[in-house]
Amino acid sequence: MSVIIQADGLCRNFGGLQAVDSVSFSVNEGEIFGLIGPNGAGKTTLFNLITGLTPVSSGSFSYQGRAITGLPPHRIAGQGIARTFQNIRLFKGLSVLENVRISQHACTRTGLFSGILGLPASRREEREVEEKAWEILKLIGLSGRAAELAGNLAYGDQRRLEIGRALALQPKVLLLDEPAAGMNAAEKQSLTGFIREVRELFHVTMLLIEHHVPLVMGLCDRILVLHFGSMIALGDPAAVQQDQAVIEAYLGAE
Amino acid sequence: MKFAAVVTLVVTLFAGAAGAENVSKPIPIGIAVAQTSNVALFGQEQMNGAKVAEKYFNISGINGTPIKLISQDTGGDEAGAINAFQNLVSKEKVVGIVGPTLSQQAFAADPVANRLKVPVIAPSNTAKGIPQIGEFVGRVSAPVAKVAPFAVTQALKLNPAIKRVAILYAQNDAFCSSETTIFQQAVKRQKLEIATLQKFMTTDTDFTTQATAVLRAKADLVIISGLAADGGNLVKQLRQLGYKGTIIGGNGFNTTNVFPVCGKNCEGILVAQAYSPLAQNPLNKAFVDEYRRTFIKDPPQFAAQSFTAIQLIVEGLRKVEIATKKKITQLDLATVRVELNKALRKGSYMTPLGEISLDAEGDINQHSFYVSKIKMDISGKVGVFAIVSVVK
Amino acid sequence: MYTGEYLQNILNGISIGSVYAIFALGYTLVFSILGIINFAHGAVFTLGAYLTYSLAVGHFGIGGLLADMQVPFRLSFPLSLLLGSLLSGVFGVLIERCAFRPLRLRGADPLLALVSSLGVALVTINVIQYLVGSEIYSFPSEVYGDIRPAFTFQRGDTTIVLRTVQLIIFAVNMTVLVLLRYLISCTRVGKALRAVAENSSTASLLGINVDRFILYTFFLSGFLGGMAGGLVGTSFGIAGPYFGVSYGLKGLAVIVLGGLGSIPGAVLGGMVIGLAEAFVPSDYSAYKEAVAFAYLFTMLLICPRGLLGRATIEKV
Amino acid sequence: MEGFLQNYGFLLVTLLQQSLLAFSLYFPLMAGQLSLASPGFYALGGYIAAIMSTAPECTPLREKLGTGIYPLEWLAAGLISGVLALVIGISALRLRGIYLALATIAFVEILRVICLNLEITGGAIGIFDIPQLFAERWSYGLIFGPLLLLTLLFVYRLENSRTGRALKAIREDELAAGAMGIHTTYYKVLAFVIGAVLAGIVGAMSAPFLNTWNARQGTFDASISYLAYVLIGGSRSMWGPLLGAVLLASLPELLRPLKDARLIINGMVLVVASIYLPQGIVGALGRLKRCVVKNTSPMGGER
Repeated sequence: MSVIIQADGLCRNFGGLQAVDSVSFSVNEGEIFGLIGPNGAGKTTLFNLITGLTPVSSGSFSYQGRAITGLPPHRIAGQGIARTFQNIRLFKGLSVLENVRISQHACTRTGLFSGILGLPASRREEREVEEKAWEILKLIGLSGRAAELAGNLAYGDQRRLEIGRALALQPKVLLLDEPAAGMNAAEKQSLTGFIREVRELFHVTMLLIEHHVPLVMGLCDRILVLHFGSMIALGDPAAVQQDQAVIEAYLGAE
Repeated sequence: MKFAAVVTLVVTLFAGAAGAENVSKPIPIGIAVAQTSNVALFGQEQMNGAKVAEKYFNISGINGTPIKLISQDTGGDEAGAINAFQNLVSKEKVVGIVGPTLSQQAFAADPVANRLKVPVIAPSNTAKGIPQIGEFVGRVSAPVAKVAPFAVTQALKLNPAIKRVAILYAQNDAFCSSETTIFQQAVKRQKLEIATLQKFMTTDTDFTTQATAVLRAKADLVIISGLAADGGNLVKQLRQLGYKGTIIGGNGFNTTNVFPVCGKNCEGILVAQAYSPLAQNPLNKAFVDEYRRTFIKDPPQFAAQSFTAIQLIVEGLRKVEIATKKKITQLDLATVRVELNKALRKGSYMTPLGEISLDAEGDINQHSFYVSKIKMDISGKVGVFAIVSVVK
Repeated sequence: MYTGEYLQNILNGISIGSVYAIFALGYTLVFSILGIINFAHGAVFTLGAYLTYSLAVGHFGIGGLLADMQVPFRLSFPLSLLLGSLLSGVFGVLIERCAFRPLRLRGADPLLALVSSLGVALVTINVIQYLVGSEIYSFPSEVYGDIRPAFTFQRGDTTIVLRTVQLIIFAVNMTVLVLLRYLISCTRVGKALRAVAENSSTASLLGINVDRFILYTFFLSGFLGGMAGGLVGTSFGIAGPYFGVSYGLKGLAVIVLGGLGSIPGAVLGGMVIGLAEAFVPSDYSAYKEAVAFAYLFTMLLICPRGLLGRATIEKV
Repeated sequence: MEGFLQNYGFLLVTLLQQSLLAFSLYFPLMAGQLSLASPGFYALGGYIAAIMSTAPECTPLREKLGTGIYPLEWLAAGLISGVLALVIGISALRLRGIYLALATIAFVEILRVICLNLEITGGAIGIFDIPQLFAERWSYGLIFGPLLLLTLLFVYRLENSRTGRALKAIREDELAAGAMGIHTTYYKVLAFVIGAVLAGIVGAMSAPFLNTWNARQGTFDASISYLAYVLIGGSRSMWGPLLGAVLLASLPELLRPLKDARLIINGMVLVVASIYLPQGIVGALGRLKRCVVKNTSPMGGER
């Protein structure tokens, strides 16, 4: 198995606050990699660093062996790193279908004028985008509500749509920020199945932030534990569960 | 381009369908000046002058046929002026138009009237090139180049010791910036030294910078091309800071609006005038009396000029009746407009501005100008433009 | 540029900067609470100037519909300035009720507030013009009583002129600042205002009547805008219906320069732009109008937060 | 018909022109960027055309091209506006929300003051006596009309293209759009430049239309009028700017009988429309339509 993401000594501070403090890890291709830690541990910041939304203070990370530190978000996304957001950031005023269409942006190339003029190449591409979008909507089970505004969907459906939207980017790496937040037990169960299915179908590597411990334990191949921005453990679920530092951090946080 | 083709076709089909129509009674005369926007300040004075003219000339009318003033607001912009002209010409079917307020608006709107062969008399457009817009465009406002230099000559007559001149002007006003070049030429012709040249904006309120510059330049004559508000205010601040020498105000000062602005400090400002309410001629007396009765103050130049513009149209219509030996209302509109335009350029008129005539291009030949000195009463609120000399 | 001229420019700059500051404070207060720019603020300025004038001089109209209406009393300058500003404050409240509140209740696009406040400005200016006439009116020169209009200091070739109005404007500016500072940091109202500015929904959870505090803010904003109008009118002698337009735009430059929503920022921004304008060489005075905007543009490119603005971190 | 065109021709062409200017503001707004720079580019385009049509230096060019000078003017105006917009856009579009609007206001004001002072722009009086392309004012509809049709077609195609989707995504959520692989700065600048090019061309066409050009053509007030057209028409549909411009720009003319009170009413309409039409006229019409459909369909009230 080859390494797909390699992080070396990532740091980020906001003012005096050390949100992420020299975190190093590597993610293997095809892996589901969990990120856990108490609130404010720096998990989302770490995602933001990887996707380029927040510039790193120091340290670097590479993707498929190439350094991508400091690239703007759209370049990173264009290379195949897609994400979802902790507090859902769908294009709420647009239709469900449109949301999925938009995120195929990086995989398509029609320019302004060929789009306006409707050149054959752009028409072909448009058809492909359309097909792909419906495919994804079927997968996430929202093909019946394609015309609805994304903002009008139920909460769980919005979460699914966000994952679908990220998948439309045809990513190699998918970053899921608390996909199960606010879901009930049954929904969480179906989400676990869904994530597994996605991995099978898309051969995508996943990084997963999640609070719900059973979900993480059941799903992840390896888990990284953050505490106040620092890495306190990294290993398979069983090992992490036994780790003294982790237990203290969680108990301390209770 | 299909749309264009259809339009062209439809127009060709309908062209020529419009029949000849007669002038309605009372005879409609258009006035298109600014009643809104920041130019309304002048537009309202023009409106007042025109109203007085309507009342005055309707005593006898056009050999008994009354006239009727029809006003359209131009606002302060070009599109507004065009719309106003368009309305007057096509909907209100006026025989002639008085307006617009600004020269810039005239450049936009006058061609509209000119194309439709409707005579326009500009009451206040002083810019170069206005009469040249077309054969139907004339004006009763003397171009700045004619009026301004008289003030400089007069100032030197009053105080031959004058050597150093400070010139100040409002940069953002079309009239003021063309007036100042005339002043500068006049100053150079008199072999005086321009000690400092200062610019300001008509929207400025604080003139400390300009005033201190004048004091530093040790000028003994100050020439200001500004409008009443900013110019008057500049005078006030100049005097407050201790300037003692002579002040010449440009045409913007030729209004009673300047009195409340500089108050006592207005005293002694020299202004070259194209119009003076004190001018001795019977029509002016009648005009001033009527204006005072209605608006409780002396008529400003803008009012006098718009009165004159209406007067020209009225007298022109009378001439048309004599020439055609028919009542205006029996003639068709297009003929009246063309004949009126011809008549306007013939002969001379005795107006509140004195004796004037229009040349072949439509520009004004004005025979007398005035240089006046502002005299304020003891309260410092009311003043008069006392004529110092009449230039023939 | 020699010393005298230098000093003179500084004096002039501080004086005009003080007016900008008072005016811009009104803008920035509303922005800090609602995150919206009130384009009708320039109209409030015009109104303040007019009210101060009519109360001090004793008649309502110059031309227009009210041409012959007299006020049965004449107030002294300080009183009419104060009363004029208070009435402008009330007008500020009216603006909030008509143009902002209905939009807020509907959760409408904040851009619409720009349009509706501009509509209010259009109505205000044209109503003033309709009632009072388009004439530019002039404040009587004896408003300050027997105080000399200007003081001249001379030493050798150096002359510095200090106009009384400049002193008065500066004094009023300082007083307003101190009072505002006290109001915001030391009183309960001020604390509540800050809470509303920080986060209005949290503030309402804390039991603060947000709606009422928005009204207070608009009152304060109108008061300051009107006072700036009254001050400029009285000191520079004239006002008219279109008086507030250029101040309205310059005020924007001032608040951005200082940092949107920052109170000391508005004062600093006012001073910077006032001084910058005063130091424009007289040969280039025609470009003076553009100075504030050149500063604004440059500032936005270098540091959009302004001199004293706070950084905001977007939560992902 | 001829009478009708005589009476209303100028007004109708003005409406076309104002609609085009509304679209110049609509483009950046499609990407959620409030740019008030349109009047600046409009003024600039007008000056370019006016100078090319009147300056003695351009006489040989005019003699050589004949009426061909006009398309060249449009091209030059569009090109220069576009390049200037590119420069400004790249530096200013890092700014978000109200800051961008303020930067563009500053641009308009700076440009205005500069044009007021330069010799080549004719100072305060501006440039006048600009050679006419058509004899009649209404004939200018023959250039504004097709341009508007082209613009409408352009917007229609744009909204359903990859570029249009990218713009809409940025409008909805700039951060998420970036994370979905959209180069946000590129598209924001693109939309800004398209708007500027359009405004520049409209300016170049308007200079002969008005016969005179001066520094009062591009002002802050105009920016807000265009914004009002778009918002009150409806900012989420291509019909919004069109409808808004036609209604609001004809309003002062319809109110002409009210004389000097007409601007008061005009202002009131702006306030009332912003309050009662938060989605714009197009939005309100859409809601009305949905209401009617709902009430008549047998499944009404479901969902």
